[in-house]
Amino acid sequence: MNSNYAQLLQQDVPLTWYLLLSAVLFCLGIVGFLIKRNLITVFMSIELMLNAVNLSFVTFAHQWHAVKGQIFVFFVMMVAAAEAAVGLAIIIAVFRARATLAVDRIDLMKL
Amino acid sequence: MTILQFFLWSLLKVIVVTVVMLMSVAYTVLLERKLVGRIQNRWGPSRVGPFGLLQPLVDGAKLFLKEDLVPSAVYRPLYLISPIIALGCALISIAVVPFGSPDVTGPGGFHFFQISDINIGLLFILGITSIGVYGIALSGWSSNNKYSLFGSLRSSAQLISYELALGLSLVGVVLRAGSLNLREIVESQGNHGLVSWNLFGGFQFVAFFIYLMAAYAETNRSPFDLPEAESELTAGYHTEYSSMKFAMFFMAEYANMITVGCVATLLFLGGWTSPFGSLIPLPQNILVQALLPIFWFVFKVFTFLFLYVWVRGTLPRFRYDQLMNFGWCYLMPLAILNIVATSLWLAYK
Amino acid sequence: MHLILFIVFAGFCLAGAVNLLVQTHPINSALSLIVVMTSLAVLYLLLGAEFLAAAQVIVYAGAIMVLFTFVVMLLNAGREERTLGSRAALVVGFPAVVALLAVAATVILHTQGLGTAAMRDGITSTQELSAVLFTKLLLPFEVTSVLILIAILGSVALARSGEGERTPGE
Amino acid sequence: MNGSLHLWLIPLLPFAGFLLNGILGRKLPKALVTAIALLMPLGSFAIVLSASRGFLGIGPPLASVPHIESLDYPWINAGLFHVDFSFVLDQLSLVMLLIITGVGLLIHIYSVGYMEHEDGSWRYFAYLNLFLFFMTVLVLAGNALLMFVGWEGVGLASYLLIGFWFQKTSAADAGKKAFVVNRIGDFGFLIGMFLLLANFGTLTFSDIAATLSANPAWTGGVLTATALCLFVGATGKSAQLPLYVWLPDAMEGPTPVSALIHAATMVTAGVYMIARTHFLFDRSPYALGVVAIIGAATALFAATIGLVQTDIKRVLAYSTVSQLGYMFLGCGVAAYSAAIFHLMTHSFFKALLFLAAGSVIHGMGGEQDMRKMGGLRERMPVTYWTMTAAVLAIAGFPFFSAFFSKDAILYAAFVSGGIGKVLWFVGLVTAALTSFYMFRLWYLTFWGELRSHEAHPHESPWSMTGPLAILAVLSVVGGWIGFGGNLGPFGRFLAPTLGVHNTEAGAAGLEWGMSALAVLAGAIGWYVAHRFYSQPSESATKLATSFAGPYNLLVHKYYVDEIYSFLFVKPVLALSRFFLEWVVDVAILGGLAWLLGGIAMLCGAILQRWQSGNLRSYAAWLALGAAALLLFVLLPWTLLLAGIGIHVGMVTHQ
Repeated sequence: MNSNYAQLLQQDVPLTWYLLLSAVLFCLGIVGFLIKRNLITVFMSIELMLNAVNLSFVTFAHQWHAVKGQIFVFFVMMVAAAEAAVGLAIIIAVFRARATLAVDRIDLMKL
Repeated sequence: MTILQFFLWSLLKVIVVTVVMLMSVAYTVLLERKLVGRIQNRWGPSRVGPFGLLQPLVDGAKLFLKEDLVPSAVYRPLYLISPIIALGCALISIAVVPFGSPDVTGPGGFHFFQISDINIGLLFILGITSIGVYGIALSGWSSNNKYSLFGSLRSSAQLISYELALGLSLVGVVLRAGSLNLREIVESQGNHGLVSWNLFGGFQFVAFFIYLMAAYAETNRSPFDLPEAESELTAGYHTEYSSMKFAMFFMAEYANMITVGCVATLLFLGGWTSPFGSLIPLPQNILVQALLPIFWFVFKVFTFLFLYVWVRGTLPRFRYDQLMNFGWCYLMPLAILNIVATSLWLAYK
Repeated sequence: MHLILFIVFAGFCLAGAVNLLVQTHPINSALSLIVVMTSLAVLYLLLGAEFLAAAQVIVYAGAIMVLFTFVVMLLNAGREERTLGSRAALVVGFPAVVALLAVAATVILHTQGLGTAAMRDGITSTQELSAVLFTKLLLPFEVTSVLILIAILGSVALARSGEGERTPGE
Repeated sequence: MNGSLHLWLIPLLPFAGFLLNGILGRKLPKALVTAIALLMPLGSFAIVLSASRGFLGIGPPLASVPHIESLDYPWINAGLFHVDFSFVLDQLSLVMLLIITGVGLLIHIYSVGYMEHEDGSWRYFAYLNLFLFFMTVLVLAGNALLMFVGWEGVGLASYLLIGFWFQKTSAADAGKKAFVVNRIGDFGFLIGMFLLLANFGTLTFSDIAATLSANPAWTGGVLTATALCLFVGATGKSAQLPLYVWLPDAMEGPTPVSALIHAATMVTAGVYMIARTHFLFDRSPYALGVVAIIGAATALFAATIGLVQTDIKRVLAYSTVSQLGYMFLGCGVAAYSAAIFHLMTHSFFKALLFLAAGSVIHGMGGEQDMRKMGGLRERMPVTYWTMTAAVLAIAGFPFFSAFFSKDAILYAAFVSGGIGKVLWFVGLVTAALTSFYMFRLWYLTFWGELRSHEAHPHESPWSMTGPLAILAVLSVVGGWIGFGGNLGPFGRFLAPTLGVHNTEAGAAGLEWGMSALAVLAGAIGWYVAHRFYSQPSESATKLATSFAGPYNLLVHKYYVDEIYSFLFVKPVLALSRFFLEWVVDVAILGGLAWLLGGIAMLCGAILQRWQSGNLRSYAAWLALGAAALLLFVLLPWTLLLAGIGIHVGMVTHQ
């Protein structure tokens, strides 16, 4: 028992699993975008997608031993921060104008 | 050593450190009460035990035994989870702090006096602190009470604002050390004692000042203790909490103070190294070699805490706009200037 | 060891993501998203990207999500109401998602030559990262700073405009 | 001097003035505007003078004559066709440049006084500088295309200046008329250029000349056609029959403009062009004949109209047309030097006449009708004396400038064979008529009593009288440089460029006889004018009533404008109106609008169902698109992988 326990501890993880994980997370993000009814939550699912992509970036960086991939993630984070700031400001503005956050109610194409 | 041994050792270290941490939290409370008492020309707790030394235990017992009531209108899951977040984050960050000399190692280069020695210790602490915000924010929001909400909003805004200044003030030190690893940062301050500390030798006193201010704000201590400004918000974000949950917030606050003190010690005050450096050579006795650094470390941390209490006893509270103004308009630009100056100096060197 | 950690935190990731979907209260969704992000940070650590792990925690969990929770609190967003929604989302969207997942999974599974990740793998130190970032990619880095500045100004302007609308006096 | 004369500065200085005044003029103070406008022509005049030293033997001699300066990179370089910015300075262009910049400078100075009461004088000066720029380019051009640029440019400048008082409908119309009529001529010029290009493969004058001299047997045919096309252009620009009609109307512009553009410089561009391309005309006697006949006919025709005009400026305009006719007559009999000589003297005295007339108009407060003038000689002495000099000069009074130039042309016409005698006689009659209407103008303006009661004539400021004086001196003595056989020094100077014509090397006695006859003709004209107009008398009107038919014909300028409007203008107008209304408006625009509108509405009807504004449906379509894209990129690989489990390209490249 002890031996295969130790062997379990030594076990490595194929990067395929990481990629699959990121793919699944990404699709979950899309699903969230599709089914969530609250503007903020929709925005959150976008962030989820971004994170999924970041994971795949890091995975490939590990695969090729390249720093570039991680730098990509770094930039994605920066952009995501900026995007979140602006997006949330927009959400606040929309809420002030419409007094609702329901995506389906915000369907006139103006503020 | 096998993974199993590693686990066991780490577990041991964690337990010891946590216990010590909690005890020191308790006794920091006592320290504060007595000091403030002295400052206000009264005795402070002196009944329980000699000089009231048992006071913390009694307080703890009281808080445990109190009835734990949950208001009916709160949003329960978050109401329950937020104190855990707060205390958890406060305690976790101690895990990367080296509080003793790394030269004394166990089998396989195993550090006794640091739970885990990771390359990005400083960033780890910052990250954990930033997570700690949730505890406060959620507690205020979930306990469905306007005072709590105000308190939590205030405090989280305050935390976010001052985290910037805090992080920026540390960059100078990181630049000098060329590493984010706390142990290396300490070692980068040389072994000449006082003169080679970042505070003095490294010309980081501006950074230290900024760090001090930011740290007080980070830990919601006076003069920045607006989240729990009794006069306006009763008790701020933990108004609705009682007994053990309240104690958790309470401990979290003091644990944060200690962590901040540790960071200050490590980054500016030369960590565990003795202020006299190699003037006083260490005796060959292994026990002394192990314990003396710990003594210095604890000494420095408690000096820092003493400063905390002193300030609290002395200074009045800021107004909220003053607080924000100070943080954004003075501390942060100053920190950036410090970074620029330091990097120029290093480039020149 | 690596395997165990991966399984645990990948599980956290998926659980958080699913929870994000099923929860109806935005604050719960936000918290579950935080869970996803922090466990992703751990996965980054497993892949040897320690700086990114820290950055993930500080930037995403520590800053962006705090912003989200703030907005939720500010707008006091309650449970989302059951609007009928759009048929297109269901009729078109879900097949699309399934197709997407299927294609991606097929490609990933049939891709040869992907290595493995283990505990003993080297760690990309912050020095290497910054060396590349501040020499080769200095310009993009600076441009990002400008972008962030613009974002700050933009969000402030948006919030201001909202104020102005509400009280035309000022 | 290391070869370079900085020719490029000559056009560029006025252009700089144009830019400065045209862009900033509205803001700048008036004094500064004037300073800029005056300094630029002064600068280019100075450069021309310094350049001329080399030609006149004083100063360092030139490396080569003609002196060519060209930009080092080509302008157009299409296959065999090659054009570059090359400026050529030889004797001919030097003479022209001296006239243009010198007279132009004088007229600029004059304009300062004349336009000081106008607002928007910055516009005026900007246009004037622009004109100088284009005119110098035209003269300096080393190839036909660059010349054409200047050619069009002066047309533009003249259009702008004629319409300077654009708030006056007549002025605006006159500008348009000038522009349109010039288009016809320019069309001819273009065709001529195409023919040149087709036959010589180049537009550079020197190359064409070289080619022609290389094969002397080449005459007639295509050359005639080319020459005639170019001549059409010349008639357009220099107001010859049948395209002269725009010049009299151009008098709507400010008088200095009429002096500079429509008397001294621009209208002589045609003459210059023919002289520049004379090697072509030499090769086709037929074309030369046409030029000569047109010239003579125009001279007589315009002179007869000039007899009865009452507007002082119109009289001068028709006289300009007829003098230009003289020049073309000269070109037509291959006496190019004589033509250029007359061009020079004419630019002196005609500019003087216009400026003097302008000063009269200025003094009369804008009155242009001679019948309302009279008795101005005490009130405006300087104008009177200068005008007198000019009148004597144009009338061919002995040893005044036109005496030499006009006689040179007449003589050349006489001695040239064929119809030369006829042309000479026509010229003689024209000379008589010329002196008649000039003296008529002179008498009506300056003698007798002032016939208008609201006008209070006064002498003009020195800035106007100064140029008058200078020009008067020039037009009195200017002819002497052409005195002697073969036009004396002037002819010798131009000989390298235009060649000596054996006809001009004739017997001196015959030449003196000619001069005597010309003087006699002028005297007759003066006598008749004296009889009619020296003191108020009914004789002129009696004559008019007795010959009512011819008189009306003349008064109405032979009804040429009416005929043109009936033959060309009205049909063109009607056609274009029809085209605009039915073809363009209804068919094209209407149909197009209908078509596009229909398409747009159709697409909208289809697409609007998509644009529901619902975020989630958008997301759905987005996801679908992404999936499709991914499939499109990866499908072949996935199929292969499904079939045979081989490596995926993108990852196994290592």
